[in-house]
Amino acid sequence: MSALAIDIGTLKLKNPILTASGCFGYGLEYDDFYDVAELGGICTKGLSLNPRAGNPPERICETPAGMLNAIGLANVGVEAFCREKLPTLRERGVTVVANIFASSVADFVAITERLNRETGVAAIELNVSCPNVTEGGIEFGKDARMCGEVTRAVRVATKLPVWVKMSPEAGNIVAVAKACEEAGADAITAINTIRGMSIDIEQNKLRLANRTGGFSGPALRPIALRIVWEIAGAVSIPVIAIGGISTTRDVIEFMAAGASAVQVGTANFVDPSAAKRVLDGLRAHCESRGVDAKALIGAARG
Amino acid sequence: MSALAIDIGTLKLKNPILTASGCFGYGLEYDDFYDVAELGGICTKGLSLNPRAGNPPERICETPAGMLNAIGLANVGVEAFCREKLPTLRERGVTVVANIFASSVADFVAITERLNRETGVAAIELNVSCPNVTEGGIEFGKDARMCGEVTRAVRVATKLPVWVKMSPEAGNIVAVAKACEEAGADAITAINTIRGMSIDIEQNKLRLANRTGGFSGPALRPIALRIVWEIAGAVSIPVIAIGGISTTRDVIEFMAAGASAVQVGTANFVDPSAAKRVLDGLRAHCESRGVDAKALIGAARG
Amino acid sequence: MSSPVLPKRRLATLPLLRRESIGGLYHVLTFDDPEGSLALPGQFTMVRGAEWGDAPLLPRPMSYLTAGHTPSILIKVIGEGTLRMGRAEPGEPFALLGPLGQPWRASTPGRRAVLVGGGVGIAPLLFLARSLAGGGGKQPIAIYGGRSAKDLPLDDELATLSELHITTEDGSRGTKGRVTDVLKELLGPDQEVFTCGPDRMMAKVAELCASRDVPCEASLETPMACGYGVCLGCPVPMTDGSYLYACTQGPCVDARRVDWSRADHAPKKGVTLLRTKS
Amino acid sequence: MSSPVLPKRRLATLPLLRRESIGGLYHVLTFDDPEGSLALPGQFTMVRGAEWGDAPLLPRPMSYLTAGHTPSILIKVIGEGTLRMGRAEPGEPFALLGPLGQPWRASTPGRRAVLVGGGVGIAPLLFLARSLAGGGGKQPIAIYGGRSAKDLPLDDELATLSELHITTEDGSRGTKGRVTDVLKELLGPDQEVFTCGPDRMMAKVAELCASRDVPCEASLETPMACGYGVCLGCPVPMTDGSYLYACTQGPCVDARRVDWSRADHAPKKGVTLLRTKS
Ligand SMILES: Cc1cc2nc3c(=O)[nH]c(=O)nc-3n(C[C@H](O)[C@H](O)[C@H](O)COP(=O)(O)OP(=O)(O)OC[C@H]3O[C@@H](n4cnc5c(N)ncnc54)[C@H](O)[C@@H]3O)c2cc1C
Ligand SMILES: Cc1cc2nc3c(=O)[nH]c(=O)nc-3n(C[C@H](O)[C@H](O)[C@H](O)COP(=O)(O)OP(=O)(O)OC[C@H]3O[C@@H](n4cnc5c(N)ncnc54)[C@H](O)[C@@H]3O)c2cc1C
Ligand SMILES: Cc1cc2nc3c(=O)[nH]c(=O)nc-3n(C[C@H](O)[C@H](O)[C@H](O)COP(=O)(O)O)c2cc1C
Ligand SMILES: Cc1cc2nc3c(=O)[nH]c(=O)nc-3n(C[C@H](O)[C@H](O)[C@H](O)COP(=O)(O)O)c2cc1C
Ligand code: FES
Ligand code: FES
Repeated sequence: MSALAIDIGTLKLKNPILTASGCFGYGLEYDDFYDVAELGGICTKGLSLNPRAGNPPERICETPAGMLNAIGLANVGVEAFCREKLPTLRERGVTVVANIFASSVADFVAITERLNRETGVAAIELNVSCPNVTEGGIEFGKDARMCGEVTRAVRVATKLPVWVKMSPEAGNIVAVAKACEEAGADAITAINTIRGMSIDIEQNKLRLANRTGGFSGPALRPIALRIVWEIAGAVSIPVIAIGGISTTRDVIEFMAAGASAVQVGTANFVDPSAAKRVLDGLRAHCESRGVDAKALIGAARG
Repeated sequence: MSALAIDIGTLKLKNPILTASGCFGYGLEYDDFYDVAELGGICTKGLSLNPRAGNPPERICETPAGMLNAIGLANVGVEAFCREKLPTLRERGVTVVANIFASSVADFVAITERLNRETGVAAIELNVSCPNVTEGGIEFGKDARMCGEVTRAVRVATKLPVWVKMSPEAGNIVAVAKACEEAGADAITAINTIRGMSIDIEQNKLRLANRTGGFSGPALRPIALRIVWEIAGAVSIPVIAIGGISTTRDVIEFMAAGASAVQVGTANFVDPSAAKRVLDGLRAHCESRGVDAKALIGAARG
Repeated sequence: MSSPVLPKRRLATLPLLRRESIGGLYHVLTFDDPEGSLALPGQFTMVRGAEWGDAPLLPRPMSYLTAGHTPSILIKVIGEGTLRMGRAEPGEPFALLGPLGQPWRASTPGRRAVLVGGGVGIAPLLFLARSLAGGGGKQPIAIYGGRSAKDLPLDDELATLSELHITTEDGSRGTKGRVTDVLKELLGPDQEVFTCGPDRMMAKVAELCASRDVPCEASLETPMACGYGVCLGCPVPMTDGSYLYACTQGPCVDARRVDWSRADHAPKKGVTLLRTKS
Repeated sequence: MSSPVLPKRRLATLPLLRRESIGGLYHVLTFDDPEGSLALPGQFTMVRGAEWGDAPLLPRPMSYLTAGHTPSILIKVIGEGTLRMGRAEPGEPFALLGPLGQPWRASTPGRRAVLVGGGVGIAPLLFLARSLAGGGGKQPIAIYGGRSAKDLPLDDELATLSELHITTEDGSRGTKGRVTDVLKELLGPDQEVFTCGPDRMMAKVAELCASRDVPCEASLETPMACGYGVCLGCPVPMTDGSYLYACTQGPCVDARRVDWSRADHAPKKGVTLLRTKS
């Protein structure tokens, strides 16, 4: 009977399988499929200070082994989340990571302070890397100094663990990750999407109303793996991997590269039980090898 | 009868279909398949001042809808190219774009001067964005100042058109492209590969001896299209698109985004006649719409 | 979001029982579902070949044509995914996620149902017609339109279930013109309309119904990634300025709520290279 | 690179004529090629399902088992591509690029051929054995090894074409042990060896032949992207420090030229999750 528990700093996760922000709603849409409390955790849709309607359609389109999205961070806002979603999640014993987004340091802090008033939030994930909003988002994520600043401000504003989510579009991602570590981040999550585009040649128009959209899915995996490898070699805090993870093999691959845990994103669209499926697969793998999940971390780093 | 000819600055191409460097050898491996002189042009494997053996195996591996390569710029060197490959290409009337690589400005110039002594070179493409070599390569490509410097040095060293090939890993690609334009580049080619990684979980080892490899193929297309769109909107010199192009639809899509021509890369591995196939498809498309190829450029930019 | 009365959703891997090629680009795919699907008319399923691998990646939303132990869908081949479906052989496993979304609302006693459809939009309307026939109420009127005679899949079955009026733009069958030309004549105050088809068609139908104050329910079509409410990729603008998420709050909605202006920039299906390798 | 005498290469889309499942993970795929393949023993083809779409992307290198109007390959299912091949039904179109690479060099008059193979490495050796039989020379010796009795695909046909010696590591058939244990005993000065199989096996065979000064030809296996010499993805280190490109300068090479040290870090095939979705 292998142990699957993983420590992310002071936070103990049941297992290394989480779901990625924006790919799992608020974790309340899965009653017909499985009990999400079984997962290591879920990351909420990105929460902003005020509700956001999001971008006009089309918001998504498919690409080879991947997809583009420009949701524009449509969300109910942190207040409604705390009132309407969190209580149920808390009851059910779901490990909730609040993914938050703002276009100013002050707003990042304001959202954090609202979350401080609640129990049942296990960690805060800073989305400083959303490619689909004009201000804030990716611009923060590309700049080590700004990322450090946001991280530090949130760090001092809360006792909760703070995770910072990296943008793959930063010219020097390792520098950004290190700046966040120095600023007190408890973990680095990588990666967010890379901006892509698609054109409908029948109509000679861009497929997405937002023009560009974030590229995700299996196609993104080799890039994400390289970045996770680079960051895990450069920081001493845990790295949580995201990017095209859809099978048990992928989980093992990212952990071998140095990830302490993973997040399942786009794969949830293909199979609502994707995270549960890879969790079961990981358990079976660990049992068959007679190892604990911890032992998989960095296995390929030699 | 639609006209397919395209002007890249002073250079007139038969048509907008070229083949990408490193994905077409030296253009002499296709006798069994078709006459490469039909193409708008071919870009040679990256040429260095001296021959290079390249990286040890494994050099390649497959990823979802794409692949990774770490060839390490194995090539015969500019001297052998001019002696053994170029004469045949010249005879056959092939439009040859010499893709060159060096780790110093001086060497870029030295290769250029060697090429100046030959006839039958239509243009020089500067690979300042190879992800698979330790010095030079991608570091040049990420830095606008260095790219401008290399471009200017080669620009003054030759009468041949100079194309500069962009790295998608630059934090600010548009700035790099503009710097190259200011430095006298005749065209921008985009994009080169993005570094990726893959791990063999049975053996817990990296699949590529070079650890990382350049990510290419259809999976890369949406990222390449976004970058081509951004660059085409920012510079006034022609942009030549590369990235996952494997069907006629893809050619039309990149041209609609603002590309004046395209290069077919990884698709050649799946079908040696890929470039000829999309050329025939493009011709048929233009005829059926009764338009010249030129008319497709920027069609989606409104 | 989805009201509690709706049947439980599940992802089932089901073998293809048969594929009937019914002319042109149309096929009916029937699956073998021992457990049985409880889908209601107007609901849809996200369909994906279990052996497709990494591409095409996303499942394709398809309205149920029938439910039960042999659930079926009507497909039109327009791209990579439907091409594979239109090529599938019996025994090939498919993953079906469903039933999804809001079904057609119950018909109002005393009102005669008028089904207005175009192309594959006929699938959810046929399902509805069958259940209305079961209900024993007055036989519905159906107005079914296409560009030409070969764009009217399953018209024969529809004829057995309704008072069927056919329109074609080229006049190769039925009335020359559009469904709305016929609807204009037939539409009465004691009726209610259910429509599914191209946006432009539904927009005109909705407008006509609104002008005559006749209830109209429309089934929306928009790209979807997840189909069950988590990606937020399927918003449809409403007249009140809000977005309705077609997969969970739709696809069937009161047509009066929909901001049909979006129909203006809907795909003008014209000369198209099939969205696949060439 | 590839010498002028080699047959013209072509990319042909050929329907699968039949797939014979021959036990375990092994299948023989036979294609219908009206034009006919002129492949020589030891040459290979890059094989890809014409309907695979964007993934898996690259064609898979496979040795010809037979050529002519019904070219065939022997496959072992190990990942996504071979899984699809092992599942293909007659009629499914495949793109075959070939014939590619350097064939086995002609056998030397006066020397008896010894074919040493393991697993699917038997395919090019069977093709060779058949052509030797046609040549009318002395019947070749064949030493064929596998982990167990079920790892010896097509041993029956090989038996009809050679003096066959079988070895299995678990002793479930033939001599318990490795092919080299038998080769040690049989290898004589007037022989020449042709070998294809796991790197570690070929390395030992090459070493033994070198020590007895017997000519040895090996067929190399390495990942390939293009298969025809343009990607430079298939280098194999030579003893002189250079790289040999397996697709055009190989796969068949003089074993003495190969730096077999690479065999040490060759995949130890052990407990494996099949390289596909799970
Ligand atoms: C609720 C609902 C019910 C539907 N019912 C049917 C039906 O019964 N029969 C039928 O033939 N079609 C139906 N459609 C449309 C069907 O989903 C598309 O035709 C199909 O997804 C096209 O896939 P493709 O791979 O062939 O095309 P591609 O163009 O290759 O698909 C690329 C991407 O765009 C999406 N897409 C392309 N066209 C459409 C479209 N018109 N609507 C939604 N997504 C699209 C695909 O799902 C995929 O994600 C329905 C759509 C919705 C939203
Ligand atoms: C010259 C030559 C001849 C061959 N002849 C045969 C044969 O007759 N029968 C047979 O069953 N196999 C043969 N192989 C091996 C065969 O090419 C691989 O087993 C096959 O490519 C695996 O593909 P996959 O998608 O199932 O595995 P995956 O692991 O999913 O493939 C992923 C990628 O790795 C490559 N790859 C994986 N394993 C190998 C390997 N062992 N060798 C080369 N590339 C690999 C694939 O081509 C693909 O690009 C030959 C290889 C070479 C180089
Ligand atoms: C539809 C969609 C919505 C997303 N929304 C968010 C978000 O609100 N906040 C965030 O940090 N990341 C968001 N992401 C990014 C994912 O969390 C993840 O980083 C990315 O998709 C890569 O992982 P994947 O390939 O497994 O999907 C979103 C991704 C998708 C596809
Ligand atoms: C095997 C391989 C070798 C390559 N070698 C070179 C090279 O020598 N010089 C260069 O500028 N680009 C090189 N490239 C990059 C391609 O020219 C092209 O920019 C990239 O592959 C993206 O296009 P694609 O997706 O169509 O392959 C190479 C790509 C591959 C796959
Ligand atoms: S399709 Fe994902 S929310 Fe509607
Ligand atoms: S496989 Fe491309 S050069 Fe050998």
